[in-house]
Amino acid sequence: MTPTAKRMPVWPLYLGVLVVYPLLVYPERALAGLTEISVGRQLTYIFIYAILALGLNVVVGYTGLLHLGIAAFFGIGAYITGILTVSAYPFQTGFLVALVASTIGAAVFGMLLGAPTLRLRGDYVAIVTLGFGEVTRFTLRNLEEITAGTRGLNPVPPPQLPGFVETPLSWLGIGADWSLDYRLFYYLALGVLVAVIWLLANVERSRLGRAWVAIREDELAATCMGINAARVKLSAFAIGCGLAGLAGCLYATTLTSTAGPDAFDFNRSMIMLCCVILGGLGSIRGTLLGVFLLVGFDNVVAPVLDGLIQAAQINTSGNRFLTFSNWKLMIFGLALVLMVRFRPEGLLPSAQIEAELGHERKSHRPAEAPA
Amino acid sequence: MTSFPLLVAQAESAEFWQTFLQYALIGLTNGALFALIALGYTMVYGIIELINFAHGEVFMLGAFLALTLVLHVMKLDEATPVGLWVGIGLLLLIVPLFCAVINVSIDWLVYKPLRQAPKLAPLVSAIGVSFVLMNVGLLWGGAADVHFPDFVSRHNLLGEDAALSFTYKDLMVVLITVPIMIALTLFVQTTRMGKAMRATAQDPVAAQLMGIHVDRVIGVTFALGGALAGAAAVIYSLYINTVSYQMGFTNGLYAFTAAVLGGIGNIPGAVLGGLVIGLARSFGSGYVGERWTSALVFVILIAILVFRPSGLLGARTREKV
Amino acid sequence: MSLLDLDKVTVRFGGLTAVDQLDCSVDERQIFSVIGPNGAGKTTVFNAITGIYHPSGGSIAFDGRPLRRPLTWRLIALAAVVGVCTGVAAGLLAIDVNALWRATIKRNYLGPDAPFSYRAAWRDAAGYVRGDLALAPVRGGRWAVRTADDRRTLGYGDARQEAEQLRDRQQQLVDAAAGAQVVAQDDRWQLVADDGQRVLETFDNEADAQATRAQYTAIAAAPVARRRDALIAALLGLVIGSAGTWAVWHRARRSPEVISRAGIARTFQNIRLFQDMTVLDNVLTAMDRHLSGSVVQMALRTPAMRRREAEARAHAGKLLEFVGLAHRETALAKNLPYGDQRRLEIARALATEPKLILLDEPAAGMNPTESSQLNGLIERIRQRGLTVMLIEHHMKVVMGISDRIAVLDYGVKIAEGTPDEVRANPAVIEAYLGSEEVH
Amino acid sequence: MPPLLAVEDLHAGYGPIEVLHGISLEVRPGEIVALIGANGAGKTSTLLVISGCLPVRQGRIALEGEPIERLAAHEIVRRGICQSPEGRKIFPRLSVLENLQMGAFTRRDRAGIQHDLDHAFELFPILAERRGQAGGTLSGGEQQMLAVARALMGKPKLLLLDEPSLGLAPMVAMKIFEAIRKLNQEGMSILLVEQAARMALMLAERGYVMETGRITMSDRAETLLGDERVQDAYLGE
Repeated sequence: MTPTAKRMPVWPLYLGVLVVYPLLVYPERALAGLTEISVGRQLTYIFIYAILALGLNVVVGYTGLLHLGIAAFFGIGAYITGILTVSAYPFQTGFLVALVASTIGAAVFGMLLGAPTLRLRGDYVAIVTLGFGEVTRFTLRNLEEITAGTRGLNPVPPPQLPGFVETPLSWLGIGADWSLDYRLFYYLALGVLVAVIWLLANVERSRLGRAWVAIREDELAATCMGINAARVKLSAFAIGCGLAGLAGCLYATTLTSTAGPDAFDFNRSMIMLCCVILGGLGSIRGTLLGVFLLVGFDNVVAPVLDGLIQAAQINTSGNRFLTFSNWKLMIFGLALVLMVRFRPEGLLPSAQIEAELGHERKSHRPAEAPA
Repeated sequence: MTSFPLLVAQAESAEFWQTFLQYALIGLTNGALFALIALGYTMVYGIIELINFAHGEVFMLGAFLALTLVLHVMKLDEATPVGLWVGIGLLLLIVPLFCAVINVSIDWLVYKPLRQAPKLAPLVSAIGVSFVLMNVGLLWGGAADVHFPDFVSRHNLLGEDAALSFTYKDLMVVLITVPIMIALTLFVQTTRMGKAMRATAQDPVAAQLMGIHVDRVIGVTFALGGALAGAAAVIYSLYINTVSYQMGFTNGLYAFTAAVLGGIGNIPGAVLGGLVIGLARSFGSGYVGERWTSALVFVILIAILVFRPSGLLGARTREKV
Repeated sequence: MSLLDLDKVTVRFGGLTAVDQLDCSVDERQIFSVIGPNGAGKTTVFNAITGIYHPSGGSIAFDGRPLRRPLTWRLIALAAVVGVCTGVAAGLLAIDVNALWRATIKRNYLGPDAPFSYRAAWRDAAGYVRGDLALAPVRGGRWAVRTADDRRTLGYGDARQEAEQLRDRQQQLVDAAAGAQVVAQDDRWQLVADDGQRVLETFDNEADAQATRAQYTAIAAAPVARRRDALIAALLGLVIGSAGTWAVWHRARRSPEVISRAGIARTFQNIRLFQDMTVLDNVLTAMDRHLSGSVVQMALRTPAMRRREAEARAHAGKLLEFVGLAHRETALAKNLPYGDQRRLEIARALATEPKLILLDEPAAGMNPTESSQLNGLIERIRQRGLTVMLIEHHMKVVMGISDRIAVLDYGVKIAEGTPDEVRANPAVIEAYLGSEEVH
Repeated sequence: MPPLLAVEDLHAGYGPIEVLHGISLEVRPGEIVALIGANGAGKTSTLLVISGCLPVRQGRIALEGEPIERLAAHEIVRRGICQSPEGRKIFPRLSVLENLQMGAFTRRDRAGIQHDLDHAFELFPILAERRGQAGGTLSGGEQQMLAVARALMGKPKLLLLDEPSLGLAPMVAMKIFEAIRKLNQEGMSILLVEQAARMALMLAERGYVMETGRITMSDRAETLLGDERVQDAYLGE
């Protein structure tokens, strides 16, 4: 075995960079010449998508249930937040209540979806979750009076800061006005993300985390060991979808709008699935890396390249072949295909597997040996 | 007094049955289309247990090829009826061939190296391929819906003022899909290759031991599935008259649902599932509301799967321990 | 006394009978072996005992009672809750939740400055279901009188009070329209309520009067139809939801998990470890039901939780030591040699703290040294107070340690007894070496 | 005369686990060879490797002197090795007739196929009665007969039989063994894998005993039948 345990952990370094980054003025300015995109602002969204992907990872990565409709729960979270906070409705509960309600609401919907899929084979779970995702999207669009149809609910108000938080922030030069300074959302999302990672890492090492993986590895053997597969799967659905709802709440708050129902379509689910698979199923670090690569590519690199193409005046006629965004799906698709072909375990497979294998390639599971 | 409600009921029922029949007719026509696409899903699943997510996209590319052929190569128009029908006949040859070639190439390039891999791997690859093809469609036809020339008349065959409507378009769908399904059934039931396909689906190892070239059989299955999707693409374009790069996803989803509903891997099941989905959609839009049809379809799917986890005609599998 | 009783257990697959009318009883602290040629149905017996297959006939009792998930009040409550939830959801959709929202929330909420009365919202919700006419604010500070579903506007009032009067008048019309009659009176036509006294409205011509009557009748009928649809949808939802819950439960009634919790553990013929988990985690997973703690405790990793985990680890370590795998705790299960994997399966089965352990060919794939060690292991398992049921082909293992042996051949028990009895039984020899008379 | 089938130092396995550690055996034209051994010894794997369903890791397999270890399964059938696999593996939703036709998949001679079909029905008259019935609805013994008949339809030079008596009542097993003897008398070479060791050895001319992936004994069948160690392996005496 490699002496991984003795190596200094590197995550504090990454976290430190992410904490310090918004306090430095220079990087954003340097980029400002190249593009209109604020990397800091986009990082906020990346943190939010990371929470979403971690939720998906619970269902797909740990438990091995192919969930193709995670975006629906992201949407449910966003819309619950919207309904509870926008000024067009009388509730206006404020951020914290909305956060809790979105998480619990999405978790409840997750269990409702999970229940009928309990006894289904893998592929059937895929179609049912996919169908549920689409139904949610249509429902959000159809309940026009409640969800404002395709327009989405807005404006979602920013959270209220308690005074004792506001003071140190102003010392750091961060204004307390959410609409002017992205950094408040940035730290909010980062904080929630770190908390989620910590909680998930704890669950992963607990009884429940082991039961999830056991179900993935061999459901029949797991039930023969007294694991209640139904309850374990439902808990995975509840926690995964709940995290998606939490991410949805942050998303709506950061965007100050729930966006339209089409922001929560199949493509969003698939991109999240790509992140999890690219990074390594069942691995928190892998999922984070996947999100940074793919969402970063989608939200930062692609628009920057499009901007550059425009700036260079290559594509003055609006030719669709010369717009970089029009090639995005192709790149995602190829990444998936090549990944599965040449590195099926993902970029950062779960720590356990890596520790065990060193850098050896993971071989396929043996076919069932005949008796 | 007693006769009054009865009278009302009868008056209502004449009208009721008329609309009911109309919806049923629309449902069956649409269902036949879904069934055609669903067959591709089900055949591939039956033989290698893979949900070929890219199937819907193959269908979409077929529609774009049909559009390009009609607009830029054959330059068909309604002014020359003979040319038009010959052209459509040609479309029904070229497009299925094209789709078959795409489908087989996908199998060879992407799925074949993954035959021994865990089950999730080919499925994820299929999703990736579907993205790539969707992007090809986007670059080919652009992001907006494109109009497909309306060649087939909407003239009602039952007379212009008949209560029921069955148009030339509906007739076309029936005239093309029904023979295709019969031909497919005959092929699978009676020919050497068809039997080899069924044998491979039932037990691939035993099929190998019989000297069946399993990879070739899989190739033929993909080709057939692709060809069916191509035929469906032509009919769909002529019937619906709108083509877009996203049509593969939505129709593929319905078709796939149909395949699962009927019991995936089961050929009659796919046809049955297609018809059920078609009917559910048309009755749904008639009696519940257009907006809720998709939701209704999936609610039906979930309800059926809860009570029959392997679909309507699917066999219950026994776990090997 | 007997721990496990099989009574005429039959398992059929399609047309094939894999196990036929098997009677068998295993006493406590016994080592009971099941032998027989390949395909005799031995593993099928194990699968029937552990709930993987459902016997087509006969019964299996453990500790004197049949192993089944009991029908508890919790299940009935769950089915009811799920049924009510689906019913309410279906009913809401059928009654048009969109319009209901508009009627209750939007109509009563005039902006951040005006207070929102939940009581008014509740009243309006009930009014919507009843189909009462409602007031809705419109532009310019005016009020519109509308039907409950907002499909139709019946009039406007400049001030709220005026609008309320209008609404009340219209409501009377709606309520009385169905029974009302058009009566000619002095060149004019009156709409008279069914009591024949009250004049509801007066018109200049008959057509208007009839049209108004029809219109108001329709307005009155709409909510009735909607309520009926909603009721049907809700009942359907209730039935589907609770029946679905029932169906899911019913299918899982004799699931392996229930059997395991009752105290029967097993290993598998084709090793079924959790391949990508470590050896230690494999054992810990099987201890699942003996570890307590809520999700919140697990997520926060509370000190109590940590203590329990540490205890579990220590216990798992002891079990691994027991089977001789203590040094491989951190290895992945799939990287163990074949014999070790078999022993890990035994440790995992022991971790569920069973009374009865079923070992399905534990010596398969082991070399002679390993299989003789296995004898000792099985003996030590018995010394822990467990009962062992064993399928084995290695006759050295079987004959050396079994208290009783049952011989199966093509699904039928052809002999049972002590090793010596079985060995001397001509039927057994025939089943194993084949009959002498081939010619 | 070269042996019909020659297997030399064969290694194979599943995933990381090797189950055959260097098997060598041969079958000469016109003889029945029995391969016996306990469960999990690797008998079935050996047959699967010969038929090309399990890849060869190391070693050589030759049919009439020509190497076949790198050929795909369907090519091997074409060269004349047919197998009746363990657990029968008949096609459950094809009719009996179709199952038999599948056995003749590599052949194109209609007349020859028809002749062999008649012959198969002659050998197993019950199959003729059930020709239209789906394979999955047959009883265990009938399925086993179908599996053997199906393998014969390929007109093999070498027939591999994996546990033809598995799960069958002695009377039925007897019928199958009689059919095997008849086939051999007609000149077919047979490699027989069996658990019912005595039956197999009485039928065979030579036998091999396998234990955990290795051949531990090989001799004339009569000699093996009399050998104490063989009895040992079966009844622990």
